[in-house]
Amino acid sequence: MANIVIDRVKKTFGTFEALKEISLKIGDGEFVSLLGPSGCGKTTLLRIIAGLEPETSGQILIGETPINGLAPKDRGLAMVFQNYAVFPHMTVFENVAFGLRMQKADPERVKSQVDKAAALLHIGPYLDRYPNKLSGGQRQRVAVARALAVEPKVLLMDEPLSNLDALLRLEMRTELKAVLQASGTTTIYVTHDQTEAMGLSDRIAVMYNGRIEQVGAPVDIYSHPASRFVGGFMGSPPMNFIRLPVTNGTVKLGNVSHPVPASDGREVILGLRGENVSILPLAEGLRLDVRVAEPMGSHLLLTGTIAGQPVRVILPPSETVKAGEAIGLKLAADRLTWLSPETGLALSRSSA
Amino acid sequence: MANIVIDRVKKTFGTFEALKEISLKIGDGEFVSLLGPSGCGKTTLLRIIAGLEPETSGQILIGETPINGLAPKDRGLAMVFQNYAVFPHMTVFENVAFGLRMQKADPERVKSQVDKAAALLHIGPYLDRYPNKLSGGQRQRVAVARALAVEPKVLLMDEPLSNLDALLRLEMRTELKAVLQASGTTTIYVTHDQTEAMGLSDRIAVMYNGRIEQVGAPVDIYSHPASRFVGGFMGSPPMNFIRLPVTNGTVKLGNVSHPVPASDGREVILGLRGENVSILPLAEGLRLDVRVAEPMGSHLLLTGTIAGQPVRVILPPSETVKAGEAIGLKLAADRLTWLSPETGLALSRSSA
Amino acid sequence: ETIFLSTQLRPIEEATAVRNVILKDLQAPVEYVVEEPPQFAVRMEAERQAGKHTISLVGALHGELSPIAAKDGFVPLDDLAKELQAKGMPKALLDLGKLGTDKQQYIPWMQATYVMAANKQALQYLPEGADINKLTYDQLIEWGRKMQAETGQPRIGFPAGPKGLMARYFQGYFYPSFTGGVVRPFKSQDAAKGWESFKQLWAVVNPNSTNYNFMQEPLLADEIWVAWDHIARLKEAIASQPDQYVIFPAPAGPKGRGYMPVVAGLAIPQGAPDEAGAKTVIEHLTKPETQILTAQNVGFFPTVDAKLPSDVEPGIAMLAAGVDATQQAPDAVISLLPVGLGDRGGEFNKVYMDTFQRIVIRGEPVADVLNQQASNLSKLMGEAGAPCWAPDATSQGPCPVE
Amino acid sequence: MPNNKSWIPYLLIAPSVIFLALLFLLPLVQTIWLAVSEGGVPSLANLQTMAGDLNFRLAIRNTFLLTLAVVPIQILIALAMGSMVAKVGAGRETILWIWTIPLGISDLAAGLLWLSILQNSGYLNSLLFNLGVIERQANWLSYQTPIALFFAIAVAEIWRGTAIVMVIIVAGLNQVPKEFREAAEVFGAGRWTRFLRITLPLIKPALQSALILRTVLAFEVFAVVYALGGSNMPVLVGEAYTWQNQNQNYGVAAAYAVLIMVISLAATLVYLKAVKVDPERLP
Amino acid sequence: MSAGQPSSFGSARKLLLWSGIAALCAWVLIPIYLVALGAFGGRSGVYQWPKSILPTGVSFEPFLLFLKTEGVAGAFLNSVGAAAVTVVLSVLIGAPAGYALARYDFKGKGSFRLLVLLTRAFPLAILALPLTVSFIRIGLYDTVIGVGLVHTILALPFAALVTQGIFMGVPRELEEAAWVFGCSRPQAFFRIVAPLALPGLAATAVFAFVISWNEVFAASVLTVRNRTLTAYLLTVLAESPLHYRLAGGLLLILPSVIFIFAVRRYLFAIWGISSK
Ligand SMILES: Nc1ncnc2c1ncn2[C@@H]1O[C@H](COP(=O)(O)OP(=O)(O)OP(=O)(O)O)[C@@H](O)[C@H]1O
Ligand SMILES: Nc1ncnc2c1ncn2[C@@H]1O[C@H](COP(=O)(O)OP(=O)(O)OP(=O)(O)O)[C@@H](O)[C@H]1O
Ligand SMILES: [Mg+2]
Ligand SMILES: [Mg+2]
Repeated sequence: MANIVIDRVKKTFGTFEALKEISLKIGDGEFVSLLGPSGCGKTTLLRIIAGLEPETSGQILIGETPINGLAPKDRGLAMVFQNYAVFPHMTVFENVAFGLRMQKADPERVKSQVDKAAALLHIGPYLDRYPNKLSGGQRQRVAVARALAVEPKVLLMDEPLSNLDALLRLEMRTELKAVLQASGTTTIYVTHDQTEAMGLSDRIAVMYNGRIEQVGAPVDIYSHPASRFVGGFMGSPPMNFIRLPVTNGTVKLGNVSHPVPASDGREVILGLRGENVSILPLAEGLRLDVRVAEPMGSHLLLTGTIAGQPVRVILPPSETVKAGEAIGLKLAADRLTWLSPETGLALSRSSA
Repeated sequence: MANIVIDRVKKTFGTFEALKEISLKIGDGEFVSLLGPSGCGKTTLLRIIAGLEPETSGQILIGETPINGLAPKDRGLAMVFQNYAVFPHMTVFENVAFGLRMQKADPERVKSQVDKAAALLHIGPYLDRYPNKLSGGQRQRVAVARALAVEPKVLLMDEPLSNLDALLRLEMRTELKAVLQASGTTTIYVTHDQTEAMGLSDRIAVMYNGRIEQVGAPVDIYSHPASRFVGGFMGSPPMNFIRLPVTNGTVKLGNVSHPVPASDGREVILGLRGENVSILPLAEGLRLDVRVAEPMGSHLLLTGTIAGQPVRVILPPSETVKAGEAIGLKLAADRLTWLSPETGLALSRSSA
Repeated sequence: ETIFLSTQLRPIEEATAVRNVILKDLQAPVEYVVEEPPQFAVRMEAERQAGKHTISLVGALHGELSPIAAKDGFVPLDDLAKELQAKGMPKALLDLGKLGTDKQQYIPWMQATYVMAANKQALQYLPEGADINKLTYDQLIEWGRKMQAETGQPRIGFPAGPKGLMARYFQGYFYPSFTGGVVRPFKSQDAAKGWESFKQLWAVVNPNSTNYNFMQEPLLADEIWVAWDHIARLKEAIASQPDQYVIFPAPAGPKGRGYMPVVAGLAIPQGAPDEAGAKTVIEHLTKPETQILTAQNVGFFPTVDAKLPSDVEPGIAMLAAGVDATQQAPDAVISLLPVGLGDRGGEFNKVYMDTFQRIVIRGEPVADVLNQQASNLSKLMGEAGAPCWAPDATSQGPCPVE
Repeated sequence: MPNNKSWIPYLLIAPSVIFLALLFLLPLVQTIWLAVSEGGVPSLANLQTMAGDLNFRLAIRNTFLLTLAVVPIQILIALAMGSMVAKVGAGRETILWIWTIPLGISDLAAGLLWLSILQNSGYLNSLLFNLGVIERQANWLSYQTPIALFFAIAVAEIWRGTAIVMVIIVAGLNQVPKEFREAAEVFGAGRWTRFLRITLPLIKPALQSALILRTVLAFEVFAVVYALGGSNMPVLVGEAYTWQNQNQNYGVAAAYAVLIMVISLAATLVYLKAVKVDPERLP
Repeated sequence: MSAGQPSSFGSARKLLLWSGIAALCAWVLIPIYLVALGAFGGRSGVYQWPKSILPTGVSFEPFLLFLKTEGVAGAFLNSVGAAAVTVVLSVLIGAPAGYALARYDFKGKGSFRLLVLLTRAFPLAILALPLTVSFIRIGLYDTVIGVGLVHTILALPFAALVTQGIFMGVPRELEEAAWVFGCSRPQAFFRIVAPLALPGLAATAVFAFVISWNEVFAASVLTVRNRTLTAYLLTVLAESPLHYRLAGGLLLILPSVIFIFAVRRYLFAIWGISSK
């Protein structure tokens, strides 16, 4: 059993609060991604779990046993460091084999494990090079291989694929997923790539300066952000936020009016994903004044304003819209998010 | 004038050919991205241009003057290193100011420039911290700021945003673009993020182990890859490649048959972007057997087979398709790429 | 300004005394610089080779001057010598200053010798019938045995350390006393007997002796009670606790009571920048009154006949008495300092020290060692071409080893 | 590094080369000539005298034994000091400063210092005496107690010479990025393995320098040995000095010096091979 | 930067650590304390048996005598001068050499390293004769500069080797970055490499100072009037009573200890060097 319980963990550097009361439960074999802006505390959290940084307060359990003050080596986990930390004085092979050697694994096992990991990450050809003769991405892959080779109960990865090209990244991603699922490894995965997070994770935890803003299944988080920050942070282009006046419990979008939940009669913020729209004749739809129209290949990106507020929407590539013109939009009613202007938190779901 | 001419530049490490006769012309003030798989020679090329690595053969000119053997400092360029290389013994401020100090810029200028760069990269709050108290992304931004602060004629960036979150990346990207355009800086930009490359670049150069496979405007490269590699490398999901028999100059897709250019009568490879399709009744369209259907929020990703060959296509999120069923596809005739099975190179454009 | 470089009178108080007392009423400005013998030798050689000189006057031991004289690095001082002889400096002494050449290489400056010192606690163990001023080797051995038996600790000490003057003991005391010679009878029967009894003596000598350089320290530290050494190297102990110690002559052997005078000389290097100044300094230092001053302040004795006043401090007086006792002893056998060895003086010492090492410390068979060392010795004498000196009978050509 | 600027290294070493050539090589050559000549003509006389000398074998043996005994222990202590102090936050500098004090003590002074502890009437005996372990002054430094003497000298040398190594090693340790140690720790390396497998290899360059310097110095031990051991424990440099100063035979002295030089250089070469620093393995 | 493994600080281990540190400190300090005892204990103190480990009759007389000895002041200045020359020269000459050894592969690298080592592998006193001769000829005889030069010969190997070791630990990227941002190689060296190698440079300085300060033989052969303090005192001391010599020894270590104290901060300067 390698489920992880993070209980009100705090971390302060001097006066600066890097982590403010983080709490998070991760099931055995679960794959959880940490998403969050640069500097929000992701690495710090991983380092605390790994035991490299002492928590200022709070408690962490791995499989029921509290691990506070336990030496990293006794926590039975592996980690991929954001800055690789591959050993410059060891060949790639030795680097990857390191964890196993520490476990006094017998030579055959070492060999086979290393080869497996190396194959997985396509670093087979470099096994006997020294890291400083490797490219950035190759080093990064060495770091990942080193972590996989030991088949840890718990695996912490800090932006493990950030230096790989899209294609390789995609491939790595799927293979990682397969391997980790097979081995039932509990994984905490820091990434900046949302599609990565979406594709890989059972759950995603969105962090925002030192706090966890929302934890949930990828799609939930994507389509039902718990707060304005999450909505704005997830998805590119980010969710659009449009302040709208409420008139007796509803807001008017074009010529349809939507009921808004528990609104106190003044204003609400509409959270709108750029892709949850389709074109209508200008008269029928919600008016969008198009500023820029960028054909992005897989889709058409429109930047403009609704009710004077900036928005970005996505249309199928087939549509033809010119900059400067105004179009009408139909919003997918069941995919709208309503937020309170004061707290920036989501109001209870607009649709059942 | 700071146009760059790279003329048959070669680089070998021992026996290993990292760069094989690279030639590339970059106009003054142009923004060129280098895309390519990990280990294909991007960093090496930048390092050679910067003068950090001696080229094995070939020549480089910046603004008409050959710079072979010129010391890095005399090449009037700045660089963002893939692994930051921020100076650990200087505060962030001193790091960013470094280049200016080297130019003996007067204090006000230093101050203003640093503040500008810091503001641009949101590292204002950390100006008097030492790098080892910064997060990965923050360090990376310091590295970028350091390069921008000097307002170089030529700017080399090696994955400068790889450690930033999507949102910040997006923002940085647009601002970088604006700044660099304004200052007319000639930029070579190594990235793994294709949308980044697409959004930023005037032209993209796709590298593949030590060679430049294709140079061109983003959209061209995307929709008219010069080779199977480029097509497969660009775009996610990558372009689909489907071997099809040619019958008297045409191939049959569903119940329409397309003329194929200069085909010698045996087989061609159809390069198909996943998004250049739409649904038809099974009878009318090209048959796709759906294996997996993943709703990705902004779109629906279908994985399956056409004529027994694996494909991934993208449909609007609104479509509802179940795994296991078979659907018919309509292909956007003017967006298809035809490649020769032998050479893997594109055959002359299918549409004018 | 005359620079006066000396290997003598180095200790702080003594050097200060030289500067502020002994050289005080000399008009010409003199800079008194002290130097340890090794550096002294190197410097003199260097200046000689380079042919540029800063030193105008040197004061050093007979043995330290002889190498330089051998490369005739000194200005002959015969006229000065004549004057001094006229003023009553013993001819024998002056002749030492010729260092076996026919010119006066240095002017004798100060004299001293080696004596024995005993802590008064030791006296109670003296073998009955032994007169401390007429001590024999057998009595000394007996004495040592007693002390060791009673106090559980060997109480006799010799300066056999790297900087110690043990070699002089063998050349000036041991050999003359047992064989009546130094070089000639080196491997004689007498010598062999002598070594045998010295081994007995050594059995009751503190083994740390091979670390001792200056006997005053182990004496003061109470590590040992009976010691042989140069008076300058006993002075510290005697002067600090005059009533704690007695001074007496070295023991006598079958052939008498060997003793060796120590002479420090003054010489002027060839090419000295200020020869005249140096001469005046020499004249000043050899004035009887200066010599007395010197004796009073630093405990070296005059080379001219000058009576010490009665009011010298007790330590010095005791030492002086000890020296007198030695010289006046009826069975005294004087052993002069080696002359004509040139720069081989060191190796000459080495012969005796190696012999000691092998016979006494490593217990090798006496006869063999003596034979081997004897051949070294005669080779050495041959190369140096040094004729015999007292107490050895004079020789034509190099002094032979019989 | 761009090695196309091949003249740069020569420019960098030029000053030292010139300096040494002028001030050192000249006298060195003269001295070597002195060693292998006799009266201006080449001869092995001096070398023979040296080899035939009573103390020659002893001196070599002692010098080697001493080096072998002292250097490794110094390295170990220094490493221990280095890694200990790495775990200290406040007071770090003070501790290190204390540990470096012996560096400031000349070998003459050090010899004196240990003499005053180990001589018969010294502090060690006093202590033992007061504790009633011994009832009379015990000899530690006499020729009759060679073992004790050897240890005494070794201890004094270790006391005196560890600081040098420590300073070099600490300077090296400071540079090892902590991320490597952390990585090792996460992958289950205990303190020891971490130290042996990560830290040690990463400070190899510093370690090598320390080893070489320390060994060369160890072959030069003299003052301490003579202060404590008197003539009981001949060592090479000591013999060289005796020949030059007491025996006034510069030829043989030079011969000894040359021998010492050859030995130290040999040792150095061994180290350069053994503790090979491979630039491609550095961060 | 919290070095070490804060998380795994068992208090038992902490105790162990501190007792170890304490032990080592004692090992260094006790002998010095005892010398101090001897130095201050006066004549009776040094020769007393059994000696007491506690201070008995404290007397400053030897020290005062030293300080009163004429020429001590001048000698002190000479020492400082020589040491300064040594420190400056050995760093200026040695560091570049160390840098070359650390960063470049060039023909003759090995032989150069050996040449540097020669200077340490050869007992200086044996060289003293020819050295002095040539010094007399060039006119450096009896000058502080001359002494400084000889001491530089002694210090150079430390300078070169130690800095080499340290320079090797400075990541190249940082230097490259400096070049790209307009540093000439020297500039890059002084602004980036040197600060990061500060511990090594400080160590070099310390060694240079200590070597120069403690060197006696050359210092006394090469000078007549301009003796360095060490040479001056030690010659004077050689035959003086024990407690004088102890006092002298103690007096002589003070300056180097103070010097080390002054530079200790640089000696152990730490940068969180990190590759990415
Ligand atoms: N010093 C070296 N010695 C030998 N091979 C090297 C050296 N440096 C780089 N290489 C090899 O050259 C190739 C190109 O390296 P480079 O760093 O340019 O790749 P890259 O395109 O930057 O990859 P990435 O995107 O992963 O950074 C890689 O395969 C790498 O292994
Ligand atoms: N040693 C330290 N001292 C002071 N502040 C620190 C230290 N380490 C990190 N911080 C601060 O703590 C915050 C969190 O750092 P952390 O490395 O966890 O961010 P992150 O989420 O990993 O960011 P990134 O995605 O850029 O790596 C940052 O603002 C950083 O400046
Ligand atoms: Mg991070
Ligand atoms: Mg790269």
